[in-house]
Amino acid sequence: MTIHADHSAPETAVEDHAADVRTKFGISVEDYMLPARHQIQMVNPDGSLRSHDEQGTEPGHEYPTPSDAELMAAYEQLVVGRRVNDQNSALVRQGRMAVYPSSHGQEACQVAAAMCLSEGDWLFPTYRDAVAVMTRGVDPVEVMTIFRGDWHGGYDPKEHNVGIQCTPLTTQLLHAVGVAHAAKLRGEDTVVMAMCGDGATSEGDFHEALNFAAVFHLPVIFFVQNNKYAISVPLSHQSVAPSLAHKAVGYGMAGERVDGNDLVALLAVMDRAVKLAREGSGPLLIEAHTYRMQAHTNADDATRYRPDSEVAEWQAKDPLARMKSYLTDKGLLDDEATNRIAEHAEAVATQLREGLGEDVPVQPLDLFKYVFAKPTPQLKEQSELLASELAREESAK
Amino acid sequence: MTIHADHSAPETAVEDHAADVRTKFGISVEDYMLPARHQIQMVNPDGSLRSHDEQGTEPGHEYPTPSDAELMAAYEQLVVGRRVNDQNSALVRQGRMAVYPSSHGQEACQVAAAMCLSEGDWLFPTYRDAVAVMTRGVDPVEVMTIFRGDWHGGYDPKEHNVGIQCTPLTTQLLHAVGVAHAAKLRGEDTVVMAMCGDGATSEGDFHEALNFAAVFHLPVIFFVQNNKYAISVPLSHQSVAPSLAHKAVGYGMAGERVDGNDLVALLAVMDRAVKLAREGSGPLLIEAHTYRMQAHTNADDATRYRPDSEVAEWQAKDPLARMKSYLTDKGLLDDEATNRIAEHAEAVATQLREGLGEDVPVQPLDLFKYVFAKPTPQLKEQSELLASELAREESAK
Amino acid sequence: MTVTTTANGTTTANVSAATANAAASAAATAEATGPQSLTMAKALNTAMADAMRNDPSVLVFGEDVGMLGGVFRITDGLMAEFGEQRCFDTPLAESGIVGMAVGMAINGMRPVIEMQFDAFAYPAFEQIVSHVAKMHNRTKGKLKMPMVIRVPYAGGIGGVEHHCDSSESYYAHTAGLKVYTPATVADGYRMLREAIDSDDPVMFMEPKKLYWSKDQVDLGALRAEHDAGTSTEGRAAVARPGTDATLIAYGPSVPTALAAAAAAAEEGRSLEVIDVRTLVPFDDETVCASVRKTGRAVVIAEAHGFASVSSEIVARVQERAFHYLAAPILRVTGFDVPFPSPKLEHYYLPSVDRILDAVDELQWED
Amino acid sequence: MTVTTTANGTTTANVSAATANAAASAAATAEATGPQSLTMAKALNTAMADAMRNDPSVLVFGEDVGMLGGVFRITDGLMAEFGEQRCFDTPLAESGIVGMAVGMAINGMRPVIEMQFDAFAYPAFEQIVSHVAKMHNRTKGKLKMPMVIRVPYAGGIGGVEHHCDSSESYYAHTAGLKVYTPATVADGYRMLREAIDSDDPVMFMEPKKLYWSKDQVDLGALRAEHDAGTSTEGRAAVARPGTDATLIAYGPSVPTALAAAAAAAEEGRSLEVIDVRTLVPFDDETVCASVRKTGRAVVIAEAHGFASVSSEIVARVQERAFHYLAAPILRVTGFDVPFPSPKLEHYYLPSVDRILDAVDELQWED
Ligand SMILES: Cc1ncc(C[n+]2csc(CCOP(=O)(O)OP(=O)(O)O)c2C)c(N)n1
Ligand SMILES: Cc1ncc(C[n+]2csc(CCOP(=O)(O)OP(=O)(O)O)c2C)c(N)n1
Ligand SMILES: [Mg+2]
Ligand SMILES: [Mg+2]
Repeated sequence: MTIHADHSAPETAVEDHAADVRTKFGISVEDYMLPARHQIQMVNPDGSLRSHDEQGTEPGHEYPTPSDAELMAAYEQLVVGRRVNDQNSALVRQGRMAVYPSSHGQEACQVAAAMCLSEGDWLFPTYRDAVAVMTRGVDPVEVMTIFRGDWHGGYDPKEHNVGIQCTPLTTQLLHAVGVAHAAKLRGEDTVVMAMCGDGATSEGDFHEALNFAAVFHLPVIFFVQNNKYAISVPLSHQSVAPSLAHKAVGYGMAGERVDGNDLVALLAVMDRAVKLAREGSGPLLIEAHTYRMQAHTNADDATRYRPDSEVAEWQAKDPLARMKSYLTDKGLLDDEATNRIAEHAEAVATQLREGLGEDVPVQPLDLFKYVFAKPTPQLKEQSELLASELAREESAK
Repeated sequence: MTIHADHSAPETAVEDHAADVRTKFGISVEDYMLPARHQIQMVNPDGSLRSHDEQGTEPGHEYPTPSDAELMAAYEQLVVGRRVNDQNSALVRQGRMAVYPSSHGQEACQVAAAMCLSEGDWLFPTYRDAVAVMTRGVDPVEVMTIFRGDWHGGYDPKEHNVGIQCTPLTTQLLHAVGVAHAAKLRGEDTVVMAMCGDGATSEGDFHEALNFAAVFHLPVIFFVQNNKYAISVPLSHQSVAPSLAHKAVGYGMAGERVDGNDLVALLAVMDRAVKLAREGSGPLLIEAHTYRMQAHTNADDATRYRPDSEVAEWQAKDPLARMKSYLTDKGLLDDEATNRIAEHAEAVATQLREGLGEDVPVQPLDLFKYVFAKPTPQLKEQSELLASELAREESAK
Repeated sequence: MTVTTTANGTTTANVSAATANAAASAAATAEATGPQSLTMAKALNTAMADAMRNDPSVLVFGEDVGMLGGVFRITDGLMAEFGEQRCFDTPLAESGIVGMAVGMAINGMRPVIEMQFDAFAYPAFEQIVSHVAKMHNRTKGKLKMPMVIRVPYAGGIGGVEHHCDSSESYYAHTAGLKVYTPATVADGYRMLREAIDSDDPVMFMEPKKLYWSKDQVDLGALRAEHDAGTSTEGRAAVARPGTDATLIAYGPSVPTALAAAAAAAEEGRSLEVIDVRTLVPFDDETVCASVRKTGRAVVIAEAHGFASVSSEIVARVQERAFHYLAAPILRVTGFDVPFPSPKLEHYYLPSVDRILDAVDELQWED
Repeated sequence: MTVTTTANGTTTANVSAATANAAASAAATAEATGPQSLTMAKALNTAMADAMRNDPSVLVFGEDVGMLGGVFRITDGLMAEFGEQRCFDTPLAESGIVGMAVGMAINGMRPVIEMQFDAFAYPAFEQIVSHVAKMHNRTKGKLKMPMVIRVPYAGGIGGVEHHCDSSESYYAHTAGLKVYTPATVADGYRMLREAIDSDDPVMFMEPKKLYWSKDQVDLGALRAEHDAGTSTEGRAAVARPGTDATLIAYGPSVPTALAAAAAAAEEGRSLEVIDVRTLVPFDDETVCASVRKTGRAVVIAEAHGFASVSSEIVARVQERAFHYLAAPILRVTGFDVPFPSPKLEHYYLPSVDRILDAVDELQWED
């Protein structure tokens, strides 16, 4: 475990030039921590590339450009992600799924969060991050099991190193910290991506997770999708800091802001973050500016608390349209690729419709099977009670 | 309720000059939040006054100088506070008190925290802040009741507007926020001083309290006595931020650092903070650098985790000696005043010895009396059970 | 100071319309006289509105309780009527909400706060157990805690994980908290008003599956009852009289117990149903009188049975009515497993059949 | 990477001496063979050291557990022997400690964490209830939670507020947690090793007033027992055999129950004392066998009685042994009031007299 920091207070203005000397990446510690004054944005909403000096980078905040292959692969996932979101919302309307918190509008964040990781890395998602989970390779139908209501989770977290989709806000950030810590103690170079929303940053566990990661100097990337609302509560009621990225400062961590609807910028920022974290520079906080285009879930009525005009404004910044123009202009995306990608997306949608369309019979006795690794006599007794009820019902038929 | 903040992300470097214009007190928002690069220190450990440009102040961080009368009154409380700390430690050794977490070495912080407040203001102390509570006017013997073990608290919080001495770390900061919020809703200009230690800043409630105070723009001063240890754990294991004052940034709040053993600087910084808060500039975070000269409590053995040499270093920065030389040099403190103050301190010590020397008989049935404002039949029944036990014991004598 | 406006300062049509509608509908209900069909949700909403009208120190806050009116709409219209100073959204932090409420109670307010769902009150557990429950006692009553913590709880609505916990036993076990849980629309109004009036902190457990249950209720009569000081604290209700055995239930299990009693009646067995109403304080008298009369009892609750309120009811009744008992007191409770997913909750929850099975086992042959 | 050095980089004499002493004393105990006089504190300490020696994935962390060896010195010497990678201090945040431990358990470690005192585990309540207890179930066993959460609990040491809570009922009521509480020095060793070996999360409740209780214990024999796979989970112990009535106790109340039985014996009454040992899972067989034999029972616990483990014991025993009971099962528990200040705890805690009074009330005349 590495604990960095020199807390001996600089006592006087005169004696203390040492404080100014504490640097990281050639800049002062405070400049390192403070986010760039602007969010990083590489592609305009209309798909045109911004000139380098308009991208918002500052000294100490330089980003590699994603390769063409990476961009194309990411675009494909973006299209699939959008299709999945809309397919799931339809399944909810048809009563095939109980609930679905859609990431419609946030797919660029979803894709980047998963794609920047290597195989041995871990992802800790929330309820809204189904697309990120899928992008990481988890079977789409298994991802949706939780929302169909068969069981509280449908995939094996160890198969693709993806934590459960977590509901109690920011509790999963600490799990991410623990996974990173365990890996570090074993000398593994695992990077952990820990996701949460803007509202969630107000919870105590957010604070504890960032602080633990910083004190133990762990390779955790805290990725906040600032979609402007926590259910009905706008960001201005959640925080009055200049940005959520500024929260990094209190932990001695660097914070960054990025356009969350600009997949190119996201990949650049996230790839760099993963590289830095893997090389041992400690945790990072990234705030992505995006927007929740739909209601919180199908159960929510967003017209109660936000104007249509605001939604329309963000419609114009859609991550898909932007990426499509950019790649087309760049000559990377032709009709053939477009069709191939559309087919892929449709195939996944079909998989979802078919997988979730089936009514898989539930196993009532599973209630008792997994509570403990080593079962208790009490649960055996209760299981037998239910079994005998079921047997009686069966024979009464 | 006032919720300030413009979270609309500055999107581009070119379009966005607005971000630079957001200012407070004539400086940029970030400069306002970031603590001065140095702690504020006005008097050297040897009692000599520092020149203005050595005091560590920076633009936006200018402080009024405390008046002579204020300095003398504060010094008197400092001497009393030290005497009380040492008297209590003696009472613990004699078995008259169960436990005492002494603030020996931190008395300047204790005195300043209480003295900067007006009558209608509130103070929310921790277990270590008995001297601050007394300085605010609470009867010393009542303050110590909790440590003698008669009851969980000995004073009426409403008499002097002082919360209970709180043990669960940083929970009281939220109570402070609530008191300030209630006052603000009624249009009262109450300022609330909320105290905690360096270790406590790691708790989730610290985060939630600062954020609530900032979002609701409440006149709360968060005063962290950074005495370098949380029981055995040094600050470097608690945080790797450049300072604890930097934690203010994440809440859009200003942070400050002050020499916690320099009563002059403390009064200057705290008086200004109270004035600003009362005028409506919102919450503030102040970190005072001080040192816990003794073990955590009498039950602790500090030699297990820190070197004597470190303690000796801080001995040389003692707040009393420093203030004494300063006031003497300034011609404010003469023998007469010194004697008068010593007598005052001795009188308080006597009051403590006498008050705590007596064995006040406890009232066992009080167990049931105050659980609820409106008692329950269950507690009545249980109270009767104990009463009959006591009666039988009595008659068996 | 405008929290109802958007970033650019304009209030938009659809948002203000929703707010206006909410206020209008609240006013309409409030003014109605005579019996009307009301949901538990509306009864709770009206109780808060009435309390806020009567006492300016009553405040309502929590997550999404302002503009949205709460995810269950229980606070619908309160911000519109009382302004954002008295009904408002907080940052998303439950310990913060409860801790701030403690400070407000210290400083003269009567906060009524909402925890969005049962399991989301857990981050506030320390504040609840170590302060809300103990402040009055440790200050010998110098500081009162007139606070209501509303908790939508229990299952039956096909909710996902963490949205269906029956957490009442944690609070009932904590000395210094009162725990209320209404099972009828009228009790929703009565008990919430009493909770708000109380100088003691009340964990107000709202059975979320009953939010949309309806009843004919006369608000005017309930208001008059309230103003006359009628109290339900520590008073269980005989929800259905009977002679052969007693079903002891509370909150979400009361309708299930009543359905079981109705079914049993068809088979010629007369079951008395007790609605406990307030878990703390507990009404030993009414409950034990019933069991002494019938000689048999089943306790019903959704929560896990182990170390729960239902255990307590069994323990105290067997202690107080032992020689009247013809059979052991049985329990029908949630199993000792995490609350299951929507498609499985049916197998977890106490059901009419399971209650009737338990009644059958009460050794009638002896 | 040195956390044992001071700011200026030099390790100081007194600090390193303390560390060296601790390591030496740990080693001395570990090597001793045959019966020796040992405290519960040392037994627990040795159990952790043995587990860490056997399995590199066992980690110990929490507040002050490193250099200081914990405020009760239960982790004394572990950092010295195993290094700061395997025994270390965390920032001061309990939710953080438990949440990080969840992640470590996911990623192959077996964390043994310390909550400094009972009431200071409350900030971690959400992590414990919503994750530690549920992770295995929600992932159908794909993620195991081999984690021990050590909680020094209960009173009897003249502690100030928040340092004496009996919080076991909160955990016992939570489906998915196992709850152990040793009452003897040998069980301290046995049960902690079993808890660390367990793939299930264990709330390990340590009666702090028994930390300095001593017993003759043969560590070699205990180690052999452990290696042979002997288990105490779900196995209550007959701490003292008897015939007239059963005292059912656990943790801190076991010595009190034994003292009561000794006093009763002098008056010619033979009381059997059962030490429950693991509250979850519960040993119905041993407990009910005893009550069936004696026909009378008193349950003893420090915790508030209401909705507690003691309620549960009464409820299940009356259900399973009803027709053997000559009298209602009584409880001697802490009152339903906040744990009192040091000078008053004597009146709160179950005492020999109060137990004997309860035994007297077991309707012997009938
Ligand atoms: C501890 C906790 N409190 C409350 C909730 C209820 N809840 C679910 S989502 C949500 C809003 C979260 O907003 P944000 O973090 O911005 O994420 P988003 O839904 O916008 O993706 C709330 C309040 C919860 N899940 N957990
Ligand atoms: C929630 C909580 N966890 C743990 C403790 C135990 N504890 C009491 S004081 C203390 C150290 C606090 O350190 P700091 O905040 O620096 O204050 P100081 O004692 O140095 O004044 C600890 C861990 C507690 N009181 N509350
Ligand atoms: Mg959001
Ligand atoms: Mg400290």
